[in-house]
Amino acid sequence: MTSFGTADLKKMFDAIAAAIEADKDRLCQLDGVIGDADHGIAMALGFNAARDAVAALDAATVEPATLLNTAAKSFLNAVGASSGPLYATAFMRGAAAVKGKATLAASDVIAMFQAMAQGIKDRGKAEPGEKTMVDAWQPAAEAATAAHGAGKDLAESLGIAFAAAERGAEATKDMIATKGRSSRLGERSLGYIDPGAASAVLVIGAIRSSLAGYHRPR
Amino acid sequence: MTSFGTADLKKMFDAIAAAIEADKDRLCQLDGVIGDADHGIAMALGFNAARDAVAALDAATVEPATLLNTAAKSFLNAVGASSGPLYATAFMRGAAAVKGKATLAASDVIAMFQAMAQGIKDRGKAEPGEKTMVDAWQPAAEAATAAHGAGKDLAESLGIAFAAAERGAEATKDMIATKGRSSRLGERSLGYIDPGAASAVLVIGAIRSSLAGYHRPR
Amino acid sequence: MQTKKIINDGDRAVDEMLEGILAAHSRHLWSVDGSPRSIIARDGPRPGKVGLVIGGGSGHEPTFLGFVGKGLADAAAIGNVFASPPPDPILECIKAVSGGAGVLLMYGNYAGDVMNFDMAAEMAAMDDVEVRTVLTTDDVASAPRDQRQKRRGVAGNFFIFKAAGAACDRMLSFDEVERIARKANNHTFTMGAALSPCSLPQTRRPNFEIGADEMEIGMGIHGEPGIARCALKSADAIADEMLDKILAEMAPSRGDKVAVLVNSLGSTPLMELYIVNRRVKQRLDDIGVSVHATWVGNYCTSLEMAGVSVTLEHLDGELQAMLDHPCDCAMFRAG
Amino acid sequence: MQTKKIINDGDRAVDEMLEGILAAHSRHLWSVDGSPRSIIARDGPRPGKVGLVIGGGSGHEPTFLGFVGKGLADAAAIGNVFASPPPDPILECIKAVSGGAGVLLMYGNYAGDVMNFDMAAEMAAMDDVEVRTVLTTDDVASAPRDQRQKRRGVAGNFFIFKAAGAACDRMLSFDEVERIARKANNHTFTMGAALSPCSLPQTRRPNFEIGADEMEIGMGIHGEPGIARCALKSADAIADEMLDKILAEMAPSRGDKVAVLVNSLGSTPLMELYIVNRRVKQRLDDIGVSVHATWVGNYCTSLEMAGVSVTLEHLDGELQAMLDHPCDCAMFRAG
Ligand SMILES: Nc1ncnc2c1ncn2[C@@H]1O[C@H](COP(=O)(O)OP(=O)(O)O)[C@@H](O)[C@H]1O
Ligand SMILES: Nc1ncnc2c1ncn2[C@@H]1O[C@H](COP(=O)(O)OP(=O)(O)O)[C@@H](O)[C@H]1O
Ligand SMILES: [Mg+2]
Ligand SMILES: [Mg+2]
Ligand SMILES: [Mg+2]
Ligand SMILES: [Mg+2]
Repeated sequence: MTSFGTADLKKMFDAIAAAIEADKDRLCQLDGVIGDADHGIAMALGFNAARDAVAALDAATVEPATLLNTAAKSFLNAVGASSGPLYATAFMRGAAAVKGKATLAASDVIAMFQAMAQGIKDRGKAEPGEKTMVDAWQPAAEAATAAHGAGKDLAESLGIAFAAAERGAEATKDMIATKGRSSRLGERSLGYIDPGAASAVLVIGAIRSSLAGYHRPR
Repeated sequence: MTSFGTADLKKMFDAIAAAIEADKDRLCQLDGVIGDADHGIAMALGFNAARDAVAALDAATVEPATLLNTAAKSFLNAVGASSGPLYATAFMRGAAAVKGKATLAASDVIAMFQAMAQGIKDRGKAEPGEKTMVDAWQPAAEAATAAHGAGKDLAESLGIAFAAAERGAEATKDMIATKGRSSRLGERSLGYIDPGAASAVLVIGAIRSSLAGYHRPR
Repeated sequence: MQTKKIINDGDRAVDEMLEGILAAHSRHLWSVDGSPRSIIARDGPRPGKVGLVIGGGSGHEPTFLGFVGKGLADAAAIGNVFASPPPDPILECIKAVSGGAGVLLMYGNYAGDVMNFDMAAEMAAMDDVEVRTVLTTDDVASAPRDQRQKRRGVAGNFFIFKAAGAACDRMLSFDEVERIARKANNHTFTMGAALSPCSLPQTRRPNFEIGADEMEIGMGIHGEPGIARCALKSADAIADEMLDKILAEMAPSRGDKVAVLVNSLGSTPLMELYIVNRRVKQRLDDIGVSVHATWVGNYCTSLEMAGVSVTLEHLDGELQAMLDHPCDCAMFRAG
Repeated sequence: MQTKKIINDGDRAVDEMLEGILAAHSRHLWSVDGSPRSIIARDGPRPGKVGLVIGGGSGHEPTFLGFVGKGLADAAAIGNVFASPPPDPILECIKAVSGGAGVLLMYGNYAGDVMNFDMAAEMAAMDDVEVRTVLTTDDVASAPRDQRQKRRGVAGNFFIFKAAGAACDRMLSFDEVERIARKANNHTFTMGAALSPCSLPQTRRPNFEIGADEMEIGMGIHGEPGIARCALKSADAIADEMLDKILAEMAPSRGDKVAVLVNSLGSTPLMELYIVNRRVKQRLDDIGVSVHATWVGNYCTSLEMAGVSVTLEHLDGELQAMLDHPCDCAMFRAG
């Protein structure tokens, strides 16, 4: 299939929520090391709320942009914290990028993906290298856009994006946090993966698996 | 030697304080099971204070009764709790029993010992069988008086008293507390030695060892 | 391994605490010269007023000395941790607050406290001060109903002292003060549950053993064993168990009023206490009993013990008036 | 093994706590219809008065909602445990307290709170409510002196909110309220030390690891790592370490006045806090700084975390007047 509708995006949120729920404890533990140990809770709360909210929408009449805005609002109100505004902004920007479209072509998905990453960056005012989820989202978005521009199909492009996200998250180990709760740790934040970057990998992986039909080998 | 002066009683308080200090933790643990875990602290505080107070007295001019009253007051003010009034009353009664005497004959020591046990009983209004220190003190005092009345010397008499105290303390295991902090336990106090009875054995053992020259084999 | 405490020397902890308290609350409290364990209210004691002296062991802060002040207790005699004060500091308190109208001694019903306070009362009588005693016995878990006089005094002290202090502050006669104090005690019911032990500053050892998934119902505020061990229950189940026992004894009628105290035994945080209070209110609403006032927090603690107690005071017009009577203490204000 | 908590359901803990709080404090507090996490003062908000909205994550009780009431904050927006509230409940608070003279948002300086409160402020601006923000940054351990704006807001909130609330209650202009709020923040310095972790109701797992004989200096009130691990020190040594850092920044002169807050991070009992206060007072006496007022107890907690924080507010005439200004909140009264 080459185009995606509201029903597909519902599946996407199912996939993200399932992926986060599965690694909830690991995310809390990562956050426990350099933060306040609740990232897994926040992400699970947020994506469960988003999944339930979009599940309640009528796929026949509701268009993708509306679904994404619904996801944004429900995620935000369930969570607050840092992840709330960051992911809510991501989905609102994603919505703006596909406004008015009844179904999304591959290029729309790439545009949505790019807009989400930009939204996170704008909301958090973080640059790459500050040890945040931006270090996973930005390289992933850039890689997806470049690959697709170079003629790769959506599956390949999202696969490349996912690999870039994994590398970016891994790289946060060697960064000193300068944004977010960990930013007061200075040197002491070295050597640990940023929990938000780790969860971004899960989110991006779930987007890929649901939209590009790729399923990670267990 | 057959008579005891103020200097000997100072040694007696040294011996008691040392014996309690050595078993302080065990007494706290016993009290932890059926009380509030502080009996060793209270007894150590009290007898250290008594030892220091009597040590400061001039053995040449101060008579035994004054020494015992000094011990009573210092023990009481250092401790409070249950042990405070009980042992303070014991020593005040002991003082009354030897009032006016410059030195104590064996019979005076027995009388003092008897008066101490009676003082504890009067202050606490406890009868034997209520799982308190009375269950060690009363049989010990009765045994000492009987033995001495039957012509045994002080060493023998206090040896018999000590054995009676040990049996009495051991017997508290099978008693249900009806006085003191443990009295609300009912059945649940069964099977445990009463801490006050256990410390009474130490006190009586130290009195014996210091006045009757008996030293418990280590 | 010793438990962690922010102290200097276990044997000095009580005296250093008192220094810190007087440093913080010199506007409310002073201590008798040469008797630092006798803490007196700056405002409160006065000629013609019945004096109220409370006291007991340390480790229950803000009980006792937090409740010393205008409209509540005139003085508190402070003992070592979990140990009654000796007679001398109690006697000093009695002398300091005596206004010629008599002095009422109020404290929890424990063998050690009874012996020491009674000795102090005898000494005071020799100085011609009329002294009477009202023991608090609010802990329903500590003895059967027909042996109320054997029960321990625990967090309900708060309501009982408050009633007596208000009666004193209103310059009522000694007989009236005593009557109201006894009535408040008879109208106050507490039950507690402990989750984890505390440790004495001197031993730094947990004062009882409890399983990682166990709780103890009816645990005393000195860690004395309670009435039953069981698996840790939900907040609602714990509240229900306490209320079932309390309400069975209090037997309120529809339309009756109560005051509520949800108390932390030390380390249990406000979040958990308020979750318990939520259930307490539900239960009282269900039987048509209205809550006149509620206090939630650390009122009668056992150092860092984890757990909660629930106290209900069954109000009538008189007890409600005493409860609403203003007081201004170092650690507590009302009205 | 899960940590012990008196709760029903970890995911419902915050909402059940709020129910219990409203049940206990309905005379002081109400919550916005359809927005139960927006807690408003019954008395306080009024036409012509600058509105004061505070807020942040749960788990710090009595911060934040305990400080909502006449003379202090008009409303508090409550988030999940250790998580900023989302914009909606914040916006509801702003609307509920807006008296036409502007609304001041005050909260601790955390990335999550900043993002959510800023979004709420943008929304309020669209409704033509003038909103300004003053972040609290009193935690001296959380960033170097030259980066004060990066520091966390911790227990010093108490003094900073108090000053702003008093300024609002005196009907001062928005500019004046903002100036006083910023001044109070700049005059307030806090440092904390943690001995043992807390655990979130949802995970029931200790939120950090610490040795049985270790403490952590500068630990954040969400269990964020601090500046150093070390062996547990004596109360005096801990107090000295905090005061050395605080006084070096505050640089008071002989004769200056300060207000003191010795705060429990949750499970540390009053006995230990007062032992710390004893040392604080000694140190201030030594340098001729006088203590205008002292508060000791649970003011800004991290659930059941063990530890203490010391806060000093460097007073001038204006800040002292704001501190002495009466307030009547659900969990705190002064003046
Ligand atoms: N300013 C920011 N920009 C981008 N990401 C951020 C920013 N601040 C925090 N984050 C991300 O948020 C994550 C923490 O999220 P979470 O634990 O849910 O919130 P909180 O820190 O409020 O507990 C961090 O690991 C980081 O990746
Ligand atoms: N009424 C009493 N008569 C005699 N002995 C008593 C009485 N009450 C308590 N005791 C003794 O006191 C002991 C406890 O002493 P201690 O722990 O020092 O005091 P507290 O119970 O106040 O903590 C008990 O083990 C018991 O032997
Ligand atoms: Mg976090
Ligand atoms: Mg004891
Ligand atoms: Mg005791
Ligand atoms: Mg958080």
